[in-house]
Amino acid sequence: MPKYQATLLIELKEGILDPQGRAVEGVLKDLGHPVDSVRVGKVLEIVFPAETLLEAEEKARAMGRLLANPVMEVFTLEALKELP
Amino acid sequence: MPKYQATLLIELKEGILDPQGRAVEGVLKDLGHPVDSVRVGKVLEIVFPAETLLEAEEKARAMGRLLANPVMEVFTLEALKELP
Amino acid sequence: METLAQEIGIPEEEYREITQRLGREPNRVELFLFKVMWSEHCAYKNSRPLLKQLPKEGEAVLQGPGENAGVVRIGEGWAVAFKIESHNHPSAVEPFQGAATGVGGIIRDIMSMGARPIALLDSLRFGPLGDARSRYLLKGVVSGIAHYGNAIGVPTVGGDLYFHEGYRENPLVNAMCLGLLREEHLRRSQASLGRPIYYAGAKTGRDGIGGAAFASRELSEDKEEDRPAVQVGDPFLGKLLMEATLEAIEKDLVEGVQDMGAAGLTSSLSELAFKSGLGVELDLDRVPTRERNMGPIELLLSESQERMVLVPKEGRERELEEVFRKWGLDCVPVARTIPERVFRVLFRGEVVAEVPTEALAEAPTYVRIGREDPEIRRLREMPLPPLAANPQEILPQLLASPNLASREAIYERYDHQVGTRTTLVPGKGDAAVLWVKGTHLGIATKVDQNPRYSRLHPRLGAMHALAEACRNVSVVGAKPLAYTDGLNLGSPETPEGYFELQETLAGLREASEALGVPVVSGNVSLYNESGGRRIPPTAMVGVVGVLDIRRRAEMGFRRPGEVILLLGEEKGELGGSEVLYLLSGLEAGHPPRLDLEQEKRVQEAIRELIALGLTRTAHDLAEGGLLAALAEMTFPYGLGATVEVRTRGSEPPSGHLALLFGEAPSRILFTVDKEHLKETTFRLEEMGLPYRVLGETGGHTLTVLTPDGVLEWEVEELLAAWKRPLREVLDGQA
Amino acid sequence: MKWAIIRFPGSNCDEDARFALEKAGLKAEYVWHTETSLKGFDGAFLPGGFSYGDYLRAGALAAKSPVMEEVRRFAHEGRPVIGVCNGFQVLTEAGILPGALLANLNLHFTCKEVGVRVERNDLPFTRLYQKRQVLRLPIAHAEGRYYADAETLARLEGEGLVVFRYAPLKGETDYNPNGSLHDIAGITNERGNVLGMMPHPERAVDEVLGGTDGLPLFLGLLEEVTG
Ligand SMILES: Nc1ncnc2c1ncn2[C@@H]1O[C@H](COP(=O)(O)OP(=O)(O)O)[C@@H](O)[C@H]1O
Ligand SMILES: [Mg+2]
Repeated sequence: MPKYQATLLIELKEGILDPQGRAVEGVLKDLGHPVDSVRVGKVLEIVFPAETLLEAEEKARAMGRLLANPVMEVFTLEALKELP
Repeated sequence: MPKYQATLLIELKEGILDPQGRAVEGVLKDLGHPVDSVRVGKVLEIVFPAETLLEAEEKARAMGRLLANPVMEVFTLEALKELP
Repeated sequence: METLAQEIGIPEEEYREITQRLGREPNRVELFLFKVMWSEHCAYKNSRPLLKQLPKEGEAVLQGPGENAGVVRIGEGWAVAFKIESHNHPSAVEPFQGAATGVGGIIRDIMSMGARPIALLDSLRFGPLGDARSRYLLKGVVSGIAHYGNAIGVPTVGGDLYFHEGYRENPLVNAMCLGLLREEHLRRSQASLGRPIYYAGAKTGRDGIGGAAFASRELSEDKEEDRPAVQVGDPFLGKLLMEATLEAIEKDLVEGVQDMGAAGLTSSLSELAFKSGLGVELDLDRVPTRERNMGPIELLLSESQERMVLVPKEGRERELEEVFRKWGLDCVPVARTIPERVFRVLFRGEVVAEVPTEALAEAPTYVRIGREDPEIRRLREMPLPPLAANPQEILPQLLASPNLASREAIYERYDHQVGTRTTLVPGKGDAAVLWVKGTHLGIATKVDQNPRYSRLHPRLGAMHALAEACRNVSVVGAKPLAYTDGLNLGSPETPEGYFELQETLAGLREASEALGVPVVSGNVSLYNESGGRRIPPTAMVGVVGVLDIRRRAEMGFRRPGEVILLLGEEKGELGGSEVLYLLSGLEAGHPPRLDLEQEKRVQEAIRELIALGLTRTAHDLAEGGLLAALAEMTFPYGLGATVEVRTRGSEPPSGHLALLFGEAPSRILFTVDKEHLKETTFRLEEMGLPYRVLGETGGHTLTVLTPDGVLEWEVEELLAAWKRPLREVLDGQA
Repeated sequence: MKWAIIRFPGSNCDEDARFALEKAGLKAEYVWHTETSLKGFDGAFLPGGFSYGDYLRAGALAAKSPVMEEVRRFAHEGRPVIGVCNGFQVLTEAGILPGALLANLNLHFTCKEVGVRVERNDLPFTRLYQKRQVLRLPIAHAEGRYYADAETLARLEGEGLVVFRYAPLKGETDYNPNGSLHDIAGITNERGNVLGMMPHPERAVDEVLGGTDGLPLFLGLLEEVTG
């Protein structure tokens, strides 16, 4: 079966406090990088088998739903490619 | 000054053991998603001012160099866009 | 307005009461103020009349209930502030953040008293361990506690944990914190007239709006979208806020301190004003925010974490601002005390609410009629089935039952040593002991409660909770000084729920009086139920005691050849016991009787033996009875023992099991050197207390001689059985 | 000999470090991370804790503090520098010591007593220990898995820069608590004046705290006066 690699981003919902982002923001500013905001999330690179690109996309989204915590996170399927 | 949003991915170098990725892999398999591998990294969404797209890219890369630890990580500037 | 009141769940008669107290209809903002301030969580509407009966006085008490935490003197000018707090509902919605913010909240309560937080304990209740959701909640909660406590640098030194069917949909997550202070640094939530009130710490966002009101409602069937925004804890900011606040107190810059907990600015400011006999004028435009376009209700009700209010001493305002600036925190005046006793709120230059502080603070209280649930009575009075099983097989199984199994997999995730004060770490003693550096003073603490006893007999269960927590503190050698109680129960609006609340408090009062240990702080969390079932009435009791650290006991056998004694009656009961549950799946029967006078004397006796240096090893008998307690004493150092037990003549097999595994209070195992045996028994006889020499320490096995033959286990084998269950769950993936 | 205890926002073993240094008879003062001079100090101690909440990576943000330039100068000048736990993480993140500390293999914070073997006792930090002596020391960290590329590891081993290694206390095989390569618990630099270690010697300096195996490390610093 062909292999696909999905890049899933899992990020905090808007309005949910991101202490990690705030700390990074503070340090960037101290180091002379004036930034307006920083949000920190997770990126997952998942390699898995699927028959078609369509099936791969479905699977990737299903995994995103499983791995993101619906109470505070949202996921985006950032990229999906067939591996050689 | 125009605002830009950069999406920076910070991931473990290849070959470095990623126990978090393994754990996620285990969870996915238990839940009926046969996957070959999972790697977990961080994604940072940074909003900052810059005069031009070129300057924005330079700044984003500078921040990436500052925030990733070259001993075990690599960063990619995944996306960069001007905000309206 | 009346329809709005209905929509947000204010009962009709309370709405009428509000209009009457105001002499007019409330406006929209005011209605929400009442909504949160008159919630059960903030107002103790059902529990206040009952809480009044608890003894609150004692020689050691510096501050009783009513402040952010209770405070007791421990000697040499030192005092301990402590309190327990629940975070059940947020933990059910999001276990990690719910538990983390619970820890942050209780730490700020302790700081508000001018004390440096030095220890945390967690009291946790979940549904059966076999249930996937219980495991998910357990793991999330433990990670959340570790996340916050470890990072802020307050060691988590103890706790207790039970799994019970009754918590399946409604876990309990209570956190207790202890703080150390010099008596002269004691601060209260107070301000004098005309003082500015500063807001310090994190900026305000839309998190947890309505949380206080929400925490007190039955878990609703709402869709996820309707849930209030999850509050996220930031231990990093919490640490900065803690250091800045303590520095300000140390430098004598503030006259009053108050944390912002449930109901945020509304509750902290209106209560501060009420306690000071004053009013307060709050200017919402000065509140630091992190989100745009927040309206007055959102600003007033937000439960964003890591915020405090401080009242500077006259002329010290600049210095206060300077301290917070150094720690990189916002610290701005947002309000001012005023002579009119009202809570006045300005938004964009206009008065959007003006309510008498008393009207807000003194919610109506309810006294109801309670009635015992006949099903509970049936279970309690039910004759127990005859039990027959091989004790040789029972012990390892019992040790591996989730309620007895080793908690190591949990406390290993908590930094239990940061601060270099922890002298008795988890797993080494029945209570944790903290050292007051520079002195010989030690502070012992433990939280305890048994849901089976409390479910079957709420009054007796509450008595047991206090007795056991005190006993745990006594067996390390400390004198219990006072306690904090976390009352977690079902809805008081049903006669059965109200009955349990009444009985729980009656039990606490009785035990409190008899043992001479007053309550100094506590927390009430009602409406803990789901799908109409009440949780078992759960009064988590956290006791604090004091000792000379040169004279303290641990629970593990350390030297071979020491004599093992049992202090107390040689008996055990099966009602409500773990062994009954293990063998029959039943939670039934009458929980063990408790003679409080005897309990007190047994505790005094063990403290005396420890103080005299006669024993350094002691452990109380709890769930699993005599054999479980003996096994637990072999674990810390891997040293075995041989004992002989007596069965009385022709007992039925159940009687035999009751002796070995049955439960009863007022019993303590301890060891003495052979040369001290005589003096020890002499003293016990002088005190007129029952005791018996059971055997001796030594070897790699636990060996029990019974009239029916010899029982023997390798210590290693029991240890493995005991450690496995929680290790598997916490270290595994599913 | 006067020690600077560097306080980053979020440090939480600063008082414990002071307690241990003073117990050994050394003078110690706190220095806030924004300071740009360590004048008047003989040694720098980077304590444990969660600087900047350990956000992004443990020690990553603190490594960029102004005071770190001075710590680097100390390291170059041969003055003693000690980083314990988070302090070790800060030193590697700042590139003052090689390698990195990654998430424990068990993926969670672990607080317990472990065995730590002394690999060399010709350093000021270890002079009062026996070579190959196994100490009983507490650990308390979530990111303590020592990692370095093969070349660096070979250099560390070749030059004998590994100071402490996890070791069994009583024959157990799972003695390495975090998956550190080569069981590394602590390392030094070429000059031997910078020590980074994950275990907490400052938590084991008094019988009341359950052990004293950490005390000789501090006592050993007493006679070592440099600079
Ligand atoms: N939830 C918890 N968190 C941290 N430590 C805990 C927790 N539950 C129990 N412990 C610790 O485990 C040990 C045994 O606790 P427990 O079983 O409640 O003792 P007891 O025999 O007094 O009932 C004690 O050191 C206690 O503080
Ligand atoms: Mg107990």
